[in-house]
Amino acid sequence: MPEVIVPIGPHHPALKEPVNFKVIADGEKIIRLDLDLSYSHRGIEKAAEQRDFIRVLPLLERVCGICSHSHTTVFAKGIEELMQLEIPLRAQYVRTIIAELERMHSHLLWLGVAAHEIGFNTLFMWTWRDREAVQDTLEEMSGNRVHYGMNEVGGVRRDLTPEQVNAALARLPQLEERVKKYIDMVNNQKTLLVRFRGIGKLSKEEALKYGAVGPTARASGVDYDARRDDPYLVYADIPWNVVTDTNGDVYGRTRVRIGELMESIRIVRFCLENLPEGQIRVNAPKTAPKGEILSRYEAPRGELVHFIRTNGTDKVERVDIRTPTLANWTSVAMCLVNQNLADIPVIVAAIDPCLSCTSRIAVVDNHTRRAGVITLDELRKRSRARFQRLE
Amino acid sequence: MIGPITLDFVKEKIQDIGTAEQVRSNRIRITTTPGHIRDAIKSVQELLSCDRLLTISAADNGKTLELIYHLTGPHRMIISLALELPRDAPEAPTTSDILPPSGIYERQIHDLFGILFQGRSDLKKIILNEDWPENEYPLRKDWTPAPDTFYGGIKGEKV
Amino acid sequence: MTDALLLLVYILLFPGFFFLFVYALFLSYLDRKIVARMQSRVGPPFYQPFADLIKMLGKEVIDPDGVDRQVFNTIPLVALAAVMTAYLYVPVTGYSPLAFQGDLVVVLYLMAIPTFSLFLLGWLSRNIFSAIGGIRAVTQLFIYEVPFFLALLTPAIMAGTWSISEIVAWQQHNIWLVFLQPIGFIVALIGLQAKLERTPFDIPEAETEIVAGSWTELTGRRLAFMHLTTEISLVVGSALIAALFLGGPMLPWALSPLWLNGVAGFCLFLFKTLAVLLVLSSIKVATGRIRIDQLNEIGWKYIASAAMVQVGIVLVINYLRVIP
Amino acid sequence: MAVPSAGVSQRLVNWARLKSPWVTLFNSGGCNACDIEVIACLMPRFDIERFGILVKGSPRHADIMIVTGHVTLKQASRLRRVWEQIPEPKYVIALGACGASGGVFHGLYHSVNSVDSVIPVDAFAVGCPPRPDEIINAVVTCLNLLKEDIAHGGKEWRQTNGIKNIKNTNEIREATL
Repeated sequence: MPEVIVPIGPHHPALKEPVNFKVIADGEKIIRLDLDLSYSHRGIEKAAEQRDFIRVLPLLERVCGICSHSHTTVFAKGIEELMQLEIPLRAQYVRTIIAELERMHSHLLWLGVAAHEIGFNTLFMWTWRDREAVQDTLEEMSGNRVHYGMNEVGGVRRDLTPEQVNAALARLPQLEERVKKYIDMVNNQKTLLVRFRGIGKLSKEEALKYGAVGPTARASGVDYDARRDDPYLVYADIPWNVVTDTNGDVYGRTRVRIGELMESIRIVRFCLENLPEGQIRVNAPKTAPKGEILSRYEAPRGELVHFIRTNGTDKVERVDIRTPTLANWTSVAMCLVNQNLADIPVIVAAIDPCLSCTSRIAVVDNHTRRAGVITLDELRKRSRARFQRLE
Repeated sequence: MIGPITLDFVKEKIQDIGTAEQVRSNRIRITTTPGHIRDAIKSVQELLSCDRLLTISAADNGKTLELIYHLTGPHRMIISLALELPRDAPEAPTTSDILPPSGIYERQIHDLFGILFQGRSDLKKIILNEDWPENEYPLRKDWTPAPDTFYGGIKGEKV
Repeated sequence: MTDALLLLVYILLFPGFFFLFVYALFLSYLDRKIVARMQSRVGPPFYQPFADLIKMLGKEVIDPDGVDRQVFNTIPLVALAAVMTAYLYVPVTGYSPLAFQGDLVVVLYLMAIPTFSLFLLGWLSRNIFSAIGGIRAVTQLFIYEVPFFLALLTPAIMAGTWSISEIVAWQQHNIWLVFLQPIGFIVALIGLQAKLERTPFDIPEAETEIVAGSWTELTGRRLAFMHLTTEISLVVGSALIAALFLGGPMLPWALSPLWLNGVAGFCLFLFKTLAVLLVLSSIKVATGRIRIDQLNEIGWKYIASAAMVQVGIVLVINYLRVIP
Repeated sequence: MAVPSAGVSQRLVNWARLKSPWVTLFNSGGCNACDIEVIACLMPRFDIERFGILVKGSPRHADIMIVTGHVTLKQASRLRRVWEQIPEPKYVIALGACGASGGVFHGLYHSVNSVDSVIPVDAFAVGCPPRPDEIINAVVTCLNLLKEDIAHGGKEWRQTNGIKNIKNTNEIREATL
C-alpha cells in the first residue's frame, strides 16, 4: 500500500500551539505516532536566562495563551521559595482565584473544542458562550482577557475590589447551572456518547507507565493532583476534591474535566467569600541566592513543572519548562495505537493539547516508504475493500 | 506500598549508587554518575516505588552539562537523580526502555544541549527546525548565533 | 406556439431556473439563520448567500499542480446541470409539465450526480484531503443511497405510478403518504440529510479531520458552482420529500378559477419545503458528526432494514387493497 | 483591473467582496492567545457571521488571512506557502504585538520577528492579544482598504504613496523561487 500522508489541520480552527505529528498507519489502523515540536519553538528558555525576574514574567506568561497564569505562578512561586519570601495570604488567595478561573475557562474551551472535533458545533457555541462569563470576570479583575499579568515576584499586581468580588460571585450560580446542563448532555447526548465512549482507552497501568498527567491520568483512575500532593498557594487550607474517573477513555476525560469545572466553581466561591484582608505584595529582593528548585503546579491540562536554578544574580541560570502536553504525548502515542484514523482529532483533543494551526498529522504507511498521492487503481482497490467490509 | 520515605531510608537503599541529600521537605537529590543512572532508576523504581517520571531537566553550569531525572511515586516524595557530563563529549545511556516517557525528553535535550543518549537510534530533530545547522546547541551557555550561518526561515532575505 | 413559449417561461423563469436560484439562495440563508439562532447567535444577513456566490465567481481560479483543467472546470458544471434538470421534474405549482412515467427514477439518478462529481473532484485534486473526502463521499453514497431509494420508491409502489406529479395527484385523492408510511418518511429525511452531507453525516467534508474534503482545492467559479449545487440540491431534496410524502403542491380540493390552484399550490410548495428545511436544520443543530464506520453500521443495520420493512408494509397494504 | 466607471457586473463583484470576507487562520508560532480570541469572534457574543465573515479551513477558500503570532524559523516558509495558496484578491492581517514586531519574542534565536518580513501585511491589530472587537475592527479596516484598492484599480497605489508598508508581491515571489 503506498504511503498516505494526511497532514490533518493546516489552519485548524480548533487546536492551539504548533505541534506536528506523523501517524504511522497500516491501512486504516494506526501503528505509532511521531512528533515534531519545532513549529512553535521560540527559544523562551534561552531568553529567560537573559532577562531579570521582572522582565521574565511577561515572557513566561506568553509560553501559552491558555495557561498563562500557570506559567507565571509556578515561576514566581519557585523564585519566592528560593528567596525565602513569604507572600501575603491575600495575594495567595488572589492567585488561587485567577488560577481556578483560568482552569474553568480552559475546561470550557476544551469541551467546546472536543465537540467541534466531532462536528457538534452547537455545543461548541454554547460552551464558548458560557466561557465569556469567566472571561468577563477575568477581564474585570486583571484588565485583560487572556494574558492577565497578575503575578509578580512577591505577590500580585492588582487587588480585588469588593465590586469585582460581588460581580464575580453573581456570575457563578448561572455558570453552575450551565455546567450541570453539560454534565447532563455528556451523559445522555447520543452522538457525544457514540464518539467519546471507548475511544483512546488508557488503563491505569498504562497511564502510570507512560507518564500521563492531569485529567488524562485522572480519567484512568490515577489519583495524582499536584494541588494536593505538593500543596501550594492555599489549596491545603480550602475544601475541594480531586476528581477521578475509571473509564479511561475520551468520555472519562470529559467527565473529569466537567467535574473539575464544578470543583473550580466551588473553590472560586470559597476564595471570594473568604478573601482575607491585607497586603497584596511584599517587596522582593532584586536577586535570588544560589539554589535550585523544582516548582510544580497543576495547570488545567495537567502538572506543569519548572526546574529553576539561580546563581545569586537577578537572572535565572536555567529554567527548564516541562509542559503537561509534552508529558501527555507519550500516552497519546500509545492510546492511538490500533485506533481508527477518524478518531485521531478527538483523541488528540482529549488531552487538550496545545497545538497550533499548522500541519499536524501525517499518515505514513508502514509497508512502503514511497511518498505520493493515491492512484486511481489504489483508490478503487481501497473503496472495493471498504465496500467488501461493509457487506 | 512502602512507608514514608526518609533520607535515611533512601541512603540505605541506594548506598552503592550515589550520595543522597534532602533539598526540600519533599525532595531528595541523589548525585550519581552516567554509568550508574540506569541502575539508579531501576532501584528507585523497585525499592522506592517511584512509578512516574516528572521530567528530565538539563542544565549547563558552565563547566559541565547536568542531567536531572525527577521521579515520584504514591508517597509523594520526589527523588532527583543528578549526573554530570563532560562538555566535550556528553553521553549518557538512554532510559527510554525502562522509563517510556523519557523518550521525548531525551530527544528534546539532544536538540537543545547536544547530549547523546547511547542506545537511541531515533534522536532526530524534534524541537529545532529542519534547517538548523548540526552541532549548534542553543541552550548551551557559550552559544550565540553566528552572524553568517543560516538557521532556517527564508533563504536570501536577511531578517 | 404559445405552449412552447409557456414551457420556456416555465423552464427559465418561473417556477424554473430563475426562481430556483433565488429560492436556493433563500433556503441557504434560512438554513444558516436557523442554525445561528439555535446556537444563540444572530446569523448572517439575508443577502449573504448571494454575496458569497458573487464573490466566489469573481475570485481567482487556481489550478492545482498537475490537474486537468478542462475536467476540473467541467465537473462542477455537470453537477449543477444535473440538479437543475432534476428540479424541472419536481412539481412546484401543481403538476410539472415535463412529467412522464419514470421521472422519479430520473430525479433520483440526477441527484446522485453531485456526489460522484465530488468524488471525481477529490480524486483529481491531487490533494490528500480531497482524495480522502472523495473516498468518504462515495462510501457514504453506498450506505445511504439504498435506503433512500427504497424509501422514495415506496410512495411510487403505493400510488402505482412512477411519476412524481402523479403520486402528488394520488395523494390529493387519498391521503398524505406520511401517514401511511411514517417509517419511509423518516428514512427519506435521514437519507436526504446524508445526501446533502450535513451533520451528522458531513463525514466527507469533516473540517476538523480533512479540512474541507473534496472542496479543499476548489477556488473561484468552481467553488461557486459546487456551492450552488448543494444549495439547489437542498431545494430539490426538500421539494421531493414534500411531494412524495406531504401531499406536494396540491390542495385536496380543486379551486376555481384554475390559476388560483396554481397560486395555492405554489404557497403550499413554499410552506412544505420550509417545513422540511426546518426539520433538516434541527437535525444539523442537535447532533455531532458520526464516524464513517458507525454510519456504516447504523445505515445497514437500522436504516436499510427500516426501509425494507416499509417496502414490505406497502406491499402488504397493496395486496390487501386497504386503500383502493 | 477595475476602473471607477466599471460595469454593473464588476460593481456587483466589488459589492460582494465587501460583504463576504472569508477568513483563514494561520498560527505562525505564537502563544495561541490570539487564536482563541479569533475563535471567540465566532461565538454568540461577537458572532462575526452577521457580517458575513466565515472562518474557513482551506486557504483556497479564503479572502483574508489572519496570521497570529511572531514567525518561527520553521513556520516562515510554511506561512509563505499558505499565503501563495490564497486566490487573489487577498489581504493579510497580522495580529498582536508579535505579528507586528515579534513582541516579547523579538530577537529570540528561533524567530524571524515579524509577519511582514515574510509576506506583505495589509493591516495590523494591536494588543496582546487583541480583543475580539479589535480583530473585527482589523477585518473592517481590511475591507476599507479593499474599497480604496478598488477605487485605485489595484494594490500598487499603496507602494508609491507609501501609505502602507506593502512590498511588491512579485518581488517576494521571485525571492522564494
